[in-house]
Amino acid sequence: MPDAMAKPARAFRIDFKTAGPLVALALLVLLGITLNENFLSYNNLTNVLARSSFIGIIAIGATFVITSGGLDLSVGSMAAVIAGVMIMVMNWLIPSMGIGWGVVLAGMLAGVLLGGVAGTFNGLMITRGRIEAFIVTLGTMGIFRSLVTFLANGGTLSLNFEVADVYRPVYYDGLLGVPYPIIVFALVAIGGEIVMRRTAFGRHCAAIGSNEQVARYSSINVDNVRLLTYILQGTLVAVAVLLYVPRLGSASSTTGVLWELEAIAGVIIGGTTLKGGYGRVWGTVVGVVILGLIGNILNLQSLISPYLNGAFQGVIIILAVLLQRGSRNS
Amino acid sequence: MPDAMAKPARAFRIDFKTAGPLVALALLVLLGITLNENFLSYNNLTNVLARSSFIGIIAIGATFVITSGGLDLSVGSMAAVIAGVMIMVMNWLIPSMGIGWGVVLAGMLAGVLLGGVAGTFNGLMITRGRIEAFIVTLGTMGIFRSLVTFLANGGTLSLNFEVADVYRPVYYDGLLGVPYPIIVFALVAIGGEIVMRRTAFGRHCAAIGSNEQVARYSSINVDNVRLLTYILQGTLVAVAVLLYVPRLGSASSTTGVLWELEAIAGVIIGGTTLKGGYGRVWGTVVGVVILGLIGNILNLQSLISPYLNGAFQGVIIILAVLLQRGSRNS
Amino acid sequence: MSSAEGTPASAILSAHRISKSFGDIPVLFSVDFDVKPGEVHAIIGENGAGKSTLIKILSGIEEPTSGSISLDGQTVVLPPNGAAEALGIVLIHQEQNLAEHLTVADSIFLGRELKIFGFLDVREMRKRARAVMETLHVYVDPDARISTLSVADKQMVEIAKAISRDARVLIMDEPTAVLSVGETETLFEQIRRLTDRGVAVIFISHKLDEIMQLAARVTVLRDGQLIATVGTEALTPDSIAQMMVGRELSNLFPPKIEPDVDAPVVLGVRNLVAKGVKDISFDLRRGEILGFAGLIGSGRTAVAEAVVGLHHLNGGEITLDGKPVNFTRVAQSVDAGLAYMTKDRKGKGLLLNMGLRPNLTLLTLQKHLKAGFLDTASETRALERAVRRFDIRARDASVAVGRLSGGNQQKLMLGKTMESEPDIIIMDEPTRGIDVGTKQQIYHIIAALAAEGKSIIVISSEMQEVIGLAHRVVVMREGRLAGMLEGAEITESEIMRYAAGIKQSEHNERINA
Amino acid sequence: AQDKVTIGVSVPAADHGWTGGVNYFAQQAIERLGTTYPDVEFVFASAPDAPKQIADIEDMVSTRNIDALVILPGDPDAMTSAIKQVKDAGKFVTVVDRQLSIAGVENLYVAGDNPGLGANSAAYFKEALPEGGNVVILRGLPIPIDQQRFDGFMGGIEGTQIKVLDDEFANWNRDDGFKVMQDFLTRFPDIKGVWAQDDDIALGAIEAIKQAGREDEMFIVGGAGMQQILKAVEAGDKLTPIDVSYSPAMIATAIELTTSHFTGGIQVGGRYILDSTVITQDNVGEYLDANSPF
Ligand SMILES: Nc1ncnc2c1ncn2[C@@H]1O[C@H](COP(=O)(O)OP(=O)(O)OP(=O)(O)O)[C@@H](O)[C@H]1O
Ligand SMILES: Nc1ncnc2c1ncn2[C@@H]1O[C@H](COP(=O)(O)OP(=O)(O)OP(=O)(O)O)[C@@H](O)[C@H]1O
Ligand SMILES: [Mg+2]
Ligand SMILES: [Mg+2]
Repeated sequence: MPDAMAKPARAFRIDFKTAGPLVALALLVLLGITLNENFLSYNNLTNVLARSSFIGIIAIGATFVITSGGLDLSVGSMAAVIAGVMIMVMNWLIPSMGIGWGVVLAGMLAGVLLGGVAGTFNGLMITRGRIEAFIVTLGTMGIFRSLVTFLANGGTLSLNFEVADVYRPVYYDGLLGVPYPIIVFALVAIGGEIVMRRTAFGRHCAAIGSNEQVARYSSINVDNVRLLTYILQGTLVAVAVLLYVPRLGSASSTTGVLWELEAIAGVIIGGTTLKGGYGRVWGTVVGVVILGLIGNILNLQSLISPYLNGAFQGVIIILAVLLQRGSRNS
Repeated sequence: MPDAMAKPARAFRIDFKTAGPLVALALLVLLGITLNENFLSYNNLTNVLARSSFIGIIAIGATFVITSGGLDLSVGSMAAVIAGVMIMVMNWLIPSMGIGWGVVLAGMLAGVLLGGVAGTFNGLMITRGRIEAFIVTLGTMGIFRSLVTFLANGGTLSLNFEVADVYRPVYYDGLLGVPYPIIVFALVAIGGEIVMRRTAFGRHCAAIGSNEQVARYSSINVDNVRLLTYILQGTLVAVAVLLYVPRLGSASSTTGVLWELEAIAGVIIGGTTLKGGYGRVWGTVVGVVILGLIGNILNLQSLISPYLNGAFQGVIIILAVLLQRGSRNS
Repeated sequence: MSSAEGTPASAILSAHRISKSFGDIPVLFSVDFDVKPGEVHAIIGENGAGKSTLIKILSGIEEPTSGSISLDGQTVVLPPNGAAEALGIVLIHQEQNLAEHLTVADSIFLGRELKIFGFLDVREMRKRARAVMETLHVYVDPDARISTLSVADKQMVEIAKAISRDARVLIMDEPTAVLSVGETETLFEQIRRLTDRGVAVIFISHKLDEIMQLAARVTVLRDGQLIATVGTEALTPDSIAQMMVGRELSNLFPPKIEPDVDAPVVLGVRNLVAKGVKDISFDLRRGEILGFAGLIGSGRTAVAEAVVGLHHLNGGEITLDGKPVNFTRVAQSVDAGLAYMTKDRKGKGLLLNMGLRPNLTLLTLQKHLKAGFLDTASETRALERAVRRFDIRARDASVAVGRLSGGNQQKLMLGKTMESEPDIIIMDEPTRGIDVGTKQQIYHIIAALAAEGKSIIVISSEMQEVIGLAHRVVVMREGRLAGMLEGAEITESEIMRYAAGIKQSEHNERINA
Repeated sequence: AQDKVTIGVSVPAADHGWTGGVNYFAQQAIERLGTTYPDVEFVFASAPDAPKQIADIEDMVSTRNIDALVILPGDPDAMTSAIKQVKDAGKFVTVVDRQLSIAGVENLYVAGDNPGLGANSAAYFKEALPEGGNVVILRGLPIPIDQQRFDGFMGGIEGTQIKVLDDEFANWNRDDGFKVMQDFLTRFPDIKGVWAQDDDIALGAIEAIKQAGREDEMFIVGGAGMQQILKAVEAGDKLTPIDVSYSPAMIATAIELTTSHFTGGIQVGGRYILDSTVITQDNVGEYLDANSPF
């Protein structure tokens, strides 16, 4: 008897919470279709997905960090510094290695290493230094940003054009018509979802974010798991940059500005709790795609003054989350 | 034996946590003195304090919001839109009211009202709409920013020159040699500290941030208290703007950019917990002054490449908080 | 003075001359303790005596200031943070220790997830979780989130979590504090099953009959000192109580003073429907103590929470002094003189990171305002009163409440509720985790309040408490009133019969008519 | 040539005074030309950063079928290859203000002269401070344009007695201009000239100088021709003797030229460099425009 009464209410709530971002996404797609017949074109959709892939990959890392109760504000600056160093490494290796994939691969390796190191640094300061994640990553945000400005001498670091030509296909080509960035994004998303749902690490992230003490008493090495989330975040930033560099071929002090906000927004729109304890990777993917679509839809029409783009964006973000809350009060 | 051993450690820890930001502040002042003999000059100190007053007043509002477990990312954009509207209102009233304090007071009133309304809007969306504060204020951040860009037509809204002359003293003059912004900042700080420590509202904020359920079971009207923190935040943003407008007499889409980050950073450096439950207004004041001094010190020396300003800032912020954590591990 | 007569050779886990101080406050003084395979060794003592601290040391959660631990006769330094589970030492904490966002199955396997090929074997974990829960006769969905469970169900999850581990030494810190007779019985069955397999069990409880029933030996602590370790067969509940408290404990319950027959009904509830409540009606008269009994999850808490305005009413009517009321916020019921004390002191009762003073006055801050500002001196006076009245023992008032012993937290919560000077008090498990000595005091306080003309509802899973205190008893079952007992009808067997659904009552209809 | 022509216009977001002007003048031009030539449709977008701007032009190509693109690239190096793709797709490309990192991509280049802005400012400093003297520099953001202007200025004063005491970034922002100038004034008792590189910064710095009561000791040169500064130049304010033009209206010129490529039947191409002219009290009249928000 009690079950009979309780069940429908519960099922309903869960459905709404789960489907919320999907509903918002569907509504946005509908809006896009009515605004422009080219919206559903293959080109437009791959464009949107491909360019959402940077933020998307970073946001998947952020999902783990946030689920375990942390925060990383430094991802945008980190992306800039990784891009800058990758470009410098590649340019510097050309005389010895010549133009070709060798240089590109060496640059990629350097990028991934640097991402891991940067993430480790954040993670160690937070776990061993016991400083609030907000403060540590606010600090490193400034440090990384300065570093890239310094390396670029206030200007832009540009990849040698011939190497850039070798590297370009990594962004612009694809497999079976699906651009590589989308493929990588999808792989990272699937991997992330599996790690979150189906590994002890994912479970431990949620436990730590929900109640650190409980996790500790369950003999989870809280510091190590936390540290790992930041290393993962750093590495995924690097992966995103591997796709970013062939698109822009340069890095400057303005690279990646405000990416952190966008990544966090994607995570939260996707249904992950900002205070930790519950996270879902697929939600993040939906959240990031929603953000990408908003920008795209704004470009499909000329009705809204471009000055009001931000307002439109803001309204959609709030609405997307409102949909998830739909039945909370009932 | 155990007593004798334990005692100093404990005294040490408590002192450190409390005094942490003060120690950091003292060290910064020492650094400033060694770098430049004018650092301690009356002019320099009043300059720094007066220009810290905007962020400071906003950060005091943020202390309440954060203590009760919330977050307001929209304060910077809100400041811009309030400044813009104030200027428009004053310019618009000149034909009917003439140049004089009447116009200025009307503008001020409009500003404070708008701040209250904007804060109420944020608060209602969060408490009645049950949307995460992060999302709501990220949304309104975009909305407010767009609004001011739209109102200024992408450019700058400038206050009529004659009215600006009437209004100027509010920033540049003072009482007994203390500039008004510093006086207002001090009054808001003292008021804030009293409200936080000595009123039911302050106690309720901490209770809600500490455990919302307990607060609810203790007959606290959680939603109303939350709502009030956002209204207070909005009003204090408006107060800050009242001091900001007479300084340069203009507002544009760049006004207040990143103020939210600076305000939150000041709050956290001051020792308030980002997840809520504990807040101290005097700490916030110290935190904001630390941030102001960092900028000042950077401008007073030529040793550090300006490219590395951000790195210096980041390092100091981390160190300032590290000082508070000093003996946590022991 | 100590008489730890256990032969160390046969003990699995033993402690030698353990002392512990928190900061400069000593909590344990040179305590010896041991537990043998297949034995249940109980620890008893007043609130704050150091029981929880001792077993935290025995499981590596806390480090002793001095003294040593040996496992299988070998002196060891236990690894911190529950890592001692790997050595077979499993602890159920006094305060519930579950992550609210996780599911039941997640929680049971947290920290030792089952894997296939490196991935979580979710299906197997769910299956086993359901199986363990079934051995405890708890039928919650393994995929239910902890946050949706009742306090008692959470406790059962904790127990399931502990017994599903490969324990050699199972330590339980007041596992039965929120359990009713039925659940306690199931738990004991499981404990006996484990001891038959040679598991050593350390058991802490303030319920002396449980100790008598379960334990072979009892260790008594007082103020951090080891008083004695003795075999249970040589003891009676009275003699244990005397050892604990250091004085004679006669008459745990004060004599019942029946309310006047014509005492007015102060609280009337008619056909109440709310979350977890199907349909219930009852009256509370002035000067009456009304007991609420039932199995866990029978909806007693839900009734109380609906009455005070914590939950939305889906139907029915509530009257206060004859006037219909519909509280939507707790503040309204408190203002009307109706106070509710939750049983979930950690989740809903106390702010663990704050000191005693702000916790005590949180419900009644309005009383401590002077010209609109908080009057700390007045708060301090209130705290001093409450400390005296409820015998709250804390190092100093500034210590975070989360660091108080469980019983002292409970007493503080009692003090907090009483601060509002209510005319009607609903107490949910009022003596949860409180030692017999203080229990007696509290029972006397409750009886005195009733004698003064206050009306009290006592929701309790401790049968003796309901029987010993209440003038009438409401027995609930599945969100409905199963029976209403009065006078001589109030017996354990009668309550059980209604609670288990063996007997149905016409009282419901009678009242409705 | 065609029945219906669509021209995409992409500019950086209005994140400081000058880009605000760019947005304003672009939309003015679009409105004006849109009514003059009903067959020309304009698609306008402004983007806060390079990835967004690339996204904008991708969308213009794939969903709005543009025939021509007028772009003021916020970060030209980052956008070169994306713009090249537009060109490769057969569109007419006009690049404004900022040089792409490879030559020959654009059909038309309409540009201001950043090094010239620095050099012209330097020329005035040389003239105003023949005996030399102490100056401070308030720079913009650490991006290439800033570096070009800075290098132009430093090259211009090379070999003179003019001594640069220090330079700091003021982020093309009034508030930061105010702060940095306040601190320079605290630090240096003797300043003869201030080069602010941008009028927004200059406006902030002027308030700081006035607050310190040192407006008689020094002069300040900004850049870009903001109305508020031009009015002061017109009034003969000693503090702001001149300004150096770097008009955001160049975007309008570019849009007009591109439109006439399609409507006027004339082939437009090549490079149009708009000088960074020194604006003095004598020629300020040409630059004043009461309607400009910039
Ligand atoms: N982490 C801590 N910091 C400071 N004091 C503590 C801490 N933990 C326990 N104490 C103190 O140690 C004493 C013993 O506490 P303990 O929890 O062991 O009591 P207990 O016997 O379990 O009592 P109860 O029956 O109430 O649970 C108490 O005075 C308590 O305040
Ligand atoms: N927050 C909640 N969300 C969902 N269901 C709940 C919630 N709280 C209680 N319930 C359900 O409502 C019913 C009544 O629970 P309640 O805790 O009131 O029972 P109880 O008899 O007071 O329990 P106990 O015997 O432990 O005091 C149970 O089925 C319980 O699972
Ligand atoms: Mg310098
Ligand atoms: Mg205990």
